Amino acid sequence: MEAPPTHGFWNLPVDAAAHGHALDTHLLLNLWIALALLALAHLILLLGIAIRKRTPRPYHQLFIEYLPLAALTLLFAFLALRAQQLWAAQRYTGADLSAMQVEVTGQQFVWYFRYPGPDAAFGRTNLSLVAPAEVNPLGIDPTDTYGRDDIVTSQLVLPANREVDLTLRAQDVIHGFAIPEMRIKQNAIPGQTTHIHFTPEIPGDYAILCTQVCGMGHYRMLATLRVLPPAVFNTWLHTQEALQAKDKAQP
Amino acid sequence: MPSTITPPEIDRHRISDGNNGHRPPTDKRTGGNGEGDGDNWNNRPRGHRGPHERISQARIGLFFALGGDLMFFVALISVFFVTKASGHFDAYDHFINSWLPTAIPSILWLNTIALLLSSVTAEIARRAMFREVDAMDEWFGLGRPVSYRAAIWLSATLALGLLFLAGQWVAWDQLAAQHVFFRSNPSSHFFYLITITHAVHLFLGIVGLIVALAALKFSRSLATRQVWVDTTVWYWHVMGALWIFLFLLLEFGQ
Amino acid sequence: MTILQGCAQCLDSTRATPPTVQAAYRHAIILLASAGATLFIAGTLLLRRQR
Amino acid sequence: MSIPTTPGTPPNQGAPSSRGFIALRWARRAPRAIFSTDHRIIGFGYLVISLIAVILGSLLSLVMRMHLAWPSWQLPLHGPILPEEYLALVTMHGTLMLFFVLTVAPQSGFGNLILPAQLGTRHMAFPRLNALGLYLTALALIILVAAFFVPGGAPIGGWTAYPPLSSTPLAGPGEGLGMDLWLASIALFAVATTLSSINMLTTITKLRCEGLTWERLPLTVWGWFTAAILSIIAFSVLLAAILLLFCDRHLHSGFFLPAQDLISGVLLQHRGDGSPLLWLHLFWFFGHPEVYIAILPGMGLTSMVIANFSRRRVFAYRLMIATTLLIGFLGIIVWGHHMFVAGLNPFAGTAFSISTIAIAIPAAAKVFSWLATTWGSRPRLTTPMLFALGFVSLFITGGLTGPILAQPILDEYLHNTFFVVAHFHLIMAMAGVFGLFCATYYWAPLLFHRTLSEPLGKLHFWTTLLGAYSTFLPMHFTGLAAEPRHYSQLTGIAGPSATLLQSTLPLQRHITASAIFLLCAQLPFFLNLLLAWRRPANDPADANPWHATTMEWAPNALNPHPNDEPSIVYRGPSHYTDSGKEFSPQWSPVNTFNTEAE
Repeated sequence: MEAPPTHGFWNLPVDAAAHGHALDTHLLLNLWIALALLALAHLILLLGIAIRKRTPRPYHQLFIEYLPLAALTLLFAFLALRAQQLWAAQRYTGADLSAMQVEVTGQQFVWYFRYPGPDAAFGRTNLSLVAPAEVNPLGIDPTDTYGRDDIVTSQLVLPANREVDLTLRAQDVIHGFAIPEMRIKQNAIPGQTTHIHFTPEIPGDYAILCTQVCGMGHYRMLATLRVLPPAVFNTWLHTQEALQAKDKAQP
Repeated sequence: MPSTITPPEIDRHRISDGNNGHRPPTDKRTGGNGEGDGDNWNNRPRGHRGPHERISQARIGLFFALGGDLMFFVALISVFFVTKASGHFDAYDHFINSWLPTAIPSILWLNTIALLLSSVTAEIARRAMFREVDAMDEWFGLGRPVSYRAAIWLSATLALGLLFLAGQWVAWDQLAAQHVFFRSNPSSHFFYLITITHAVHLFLGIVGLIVALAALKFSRSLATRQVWVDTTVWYWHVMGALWIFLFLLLEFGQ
Repeated sequence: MTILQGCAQCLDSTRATPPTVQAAYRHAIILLASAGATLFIAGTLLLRRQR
Repeated sequence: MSIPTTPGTPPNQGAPSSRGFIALRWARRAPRAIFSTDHRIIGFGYLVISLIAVILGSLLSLVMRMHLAWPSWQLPLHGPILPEEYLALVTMHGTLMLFFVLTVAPQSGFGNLILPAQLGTRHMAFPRLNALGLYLTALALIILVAAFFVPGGAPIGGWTAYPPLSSTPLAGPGEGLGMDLWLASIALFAVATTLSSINMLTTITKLRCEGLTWERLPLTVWGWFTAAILSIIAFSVLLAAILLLFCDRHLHSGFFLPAQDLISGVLLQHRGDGSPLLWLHLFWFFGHPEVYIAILPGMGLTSMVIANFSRRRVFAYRLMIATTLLIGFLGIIVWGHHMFVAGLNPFAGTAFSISTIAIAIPAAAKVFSWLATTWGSRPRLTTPMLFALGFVSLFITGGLTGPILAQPILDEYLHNTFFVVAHFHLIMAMAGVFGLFCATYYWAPLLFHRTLSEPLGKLHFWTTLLGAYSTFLPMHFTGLAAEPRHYSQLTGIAGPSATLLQSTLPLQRHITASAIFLLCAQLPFFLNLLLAWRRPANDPADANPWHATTMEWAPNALNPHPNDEPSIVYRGPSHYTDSGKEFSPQWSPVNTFNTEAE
């Protein structure tokens, strides 16, 4: 039985990443505060229209303008500060050195995922060598020995509870790489690499979306993230490596 | 307010005479008059409040227009700096920056001098518009010394401006002879982009000069002539200053 | 073994944006923002000054 | 020849008001009206342009909504909506609404109609420049709409036109000639708006009448002034960006393109290493102030209308001036919050986040002022007042999600989802449109010399408010469920992605139904205008039916006679006695007018 894709009053998808819990807490805090302020402001607006003050009194600008303003400033400062802490934890530093490396390449309208293989290094790529018909959609340079064992897949498979460092690239136009259940999103920009790192926690299949309009097929630039228990992942990876070795052995 | 001639009462209250030579233009700034009590708005003619208001209005419009222009060039210059620094890593992890500075043709120095000189002549023309003695002469019916004097200097400005544009053309020609085109290099993109957009602006200035000269010849209202000459010359000055900045950027900023 | 992937990111970080380019972006952002802000303030002061 | 006519009178004389005559009279008058430099006629011209654009833009959005909720639905006379057509609809809807409705109508349209009268002047500073702006805007609209009819259709990259998608025809249909037309249209529009803003700024700076000091200016004027300064700053940068993109498209430069780019199997090579991020910076440097250009005049009008019908002074008037300017100022330095996940340096993300959240403070101050002004005043709930209150409500609802999106870590989840769509439609589109409706109902006696029907106006207000909330509130929830923007279909390839996307479909259908309701709710408005058209003109004695205090309501302020005395302003706007029964208009040397005596 598949769980419903979203849950709760706010309709959020399940959170399956290590940093997702803190993010969700902060997001929900923000949403409830916004809802409360919304209700309060509308209450004041409607009450203010409905009631009739008997004797007009002079304005107390301090109490009805500056004090609430100061309170709001403090509230927003607090929220901003917490958000910056979470942001800094995720973005100010790169992934741990032991993090798993996967390269993500967006092109109209597919995602490709590349694992470095047993040598732990990605081979050079060259856009002029891109040949999807010859099973080289990323243009891996055949003269580079690092590239021989690189594994290219169309499904992102990751082990649970291990940090992963994604290198994002785009071949043609800007794409948006997003995994809602992992609470990550980052654009892939042609001509430059960007990094994003996270730790998947709960095994399962998750949606990968393109979130930056990239052409007519934008809506079907979807992929799947499969998070596996570590042991199962290792088996999968070994199978892929063996397949890759067999492919390269054949001339 | 110091006014050398106090106009008769009837002139002061005449409704909207358009300043077509009815009243003596004595205000040193613009030739306005009839506002001894400058703060009493009721004494100002209806519709427009005297020539000084008109010229200040034109100047403020010009200020905002040039503000927009400034942002246009600031955007270009921001991109200039980023593009200059940008590069990529090649297959061997060397950082490759493909920016090759474009050799600036030395004729640009001459052009710059021509433009500087044109600003001087333009300023002389602008000041000539506000010579009180000439304005009075015209009012007395002794010809049009204001227009005469300013037209000479404005024509000199026009000639120097055309010289500058011709010089720019020569510079583009020289670069083309060295096979440096717009598409050659990021730096040449910017050289052409900056010089051409500036030339377009200067061309607008030349149109302004021609209109101002036409106004000097045909307009009966001194205020109208003053507005055209004053605004065009201020525009010309700013384009000159902008050119100095852009030229220094191209010469030393690459 | 697949647990240790080595320092692929070390190699990769040199591919990322060099500090000079970062600085160029920073300067461009500051230039644009300050030019815009200056013009905004100048326009407002102009209104203030006229009467 | 059986019609009996008395000799000496030519035939046809008996029917002087026949339609043929009216058409003839219009045909004779039209050229003079079209080529007029009169700011009122220019203002009406701008309103006509934005009326055309808003009808077109709304119909486009309706087609989008229908397709999204029922993907197999066929557009009559056209057939099914293809994915690229859907994206073309998105692009054109955004462009029409943002540029030709929300920039043109409040700023150039009502600005031209009302601003000179509020300043107590009879003309704009540069009438011919003003007219030129109108012609260029009209030309820009024609060129934009033409993009639908060229091979490949309209561009598909959204109104933000991110390169490399927008820099080569290879990237998709509509990115060829369609994109060129889009660029030409927006470049013209940028020039037109700059000209119009120069005119407006100079008018406000120089042509205020006697006594109209800095603090006596109505808040509408402050809104127009700030929006005009922002226009000058923002549109110039947009023009530069468009020039650079044009070079990239046609002159083989690579300002916004990497050295190598592989699009549709074709390897494009350029000298140099440009970056699409540069376009994002330049575009959003324009794009964010643009949002304030759209909304600031509405904020000013809301303040004035609420004060007018509450019979109160605007609460904290000086602070409202300061916040208007502050919102404009901060608007210049926050553009990076559109780029948190676009490859911006994370430290820059923090800086932009802080400056963005700072805008919440002046915006909240405005809300407090509106709430405090109405509090306990028992305002007259006329249609313009209702629309002003609706503006406040939508501004609060849409505004509260602003600080959420300004936090980069939350934006990481919400970026480019329908949450963002909900946010900007509530605060900019709906609040902006409510500002426009408020302006139309409030100033109708001046513009048409007729009041609009109150019952129809109230029907229009309540249905529109209901439709707006019913359409855009649920979008928050589809956005929180991670539904991305710009998806032409939510059903597709099986897998977890399809499951996630399909989960929002029931809500989508509700949103589409609400959108249809929202559009139908506009019928009373057009009916109202039509009825007013046929009604006889007001009695001139009724020239100030709302008992307003600002200068445009002074006798004949909009149609001054050349021999009128120049206007003089004696006090700030919205002066009412505590009982609310007496008021002191800005133009009156006498202190009080009794509302009942009027």
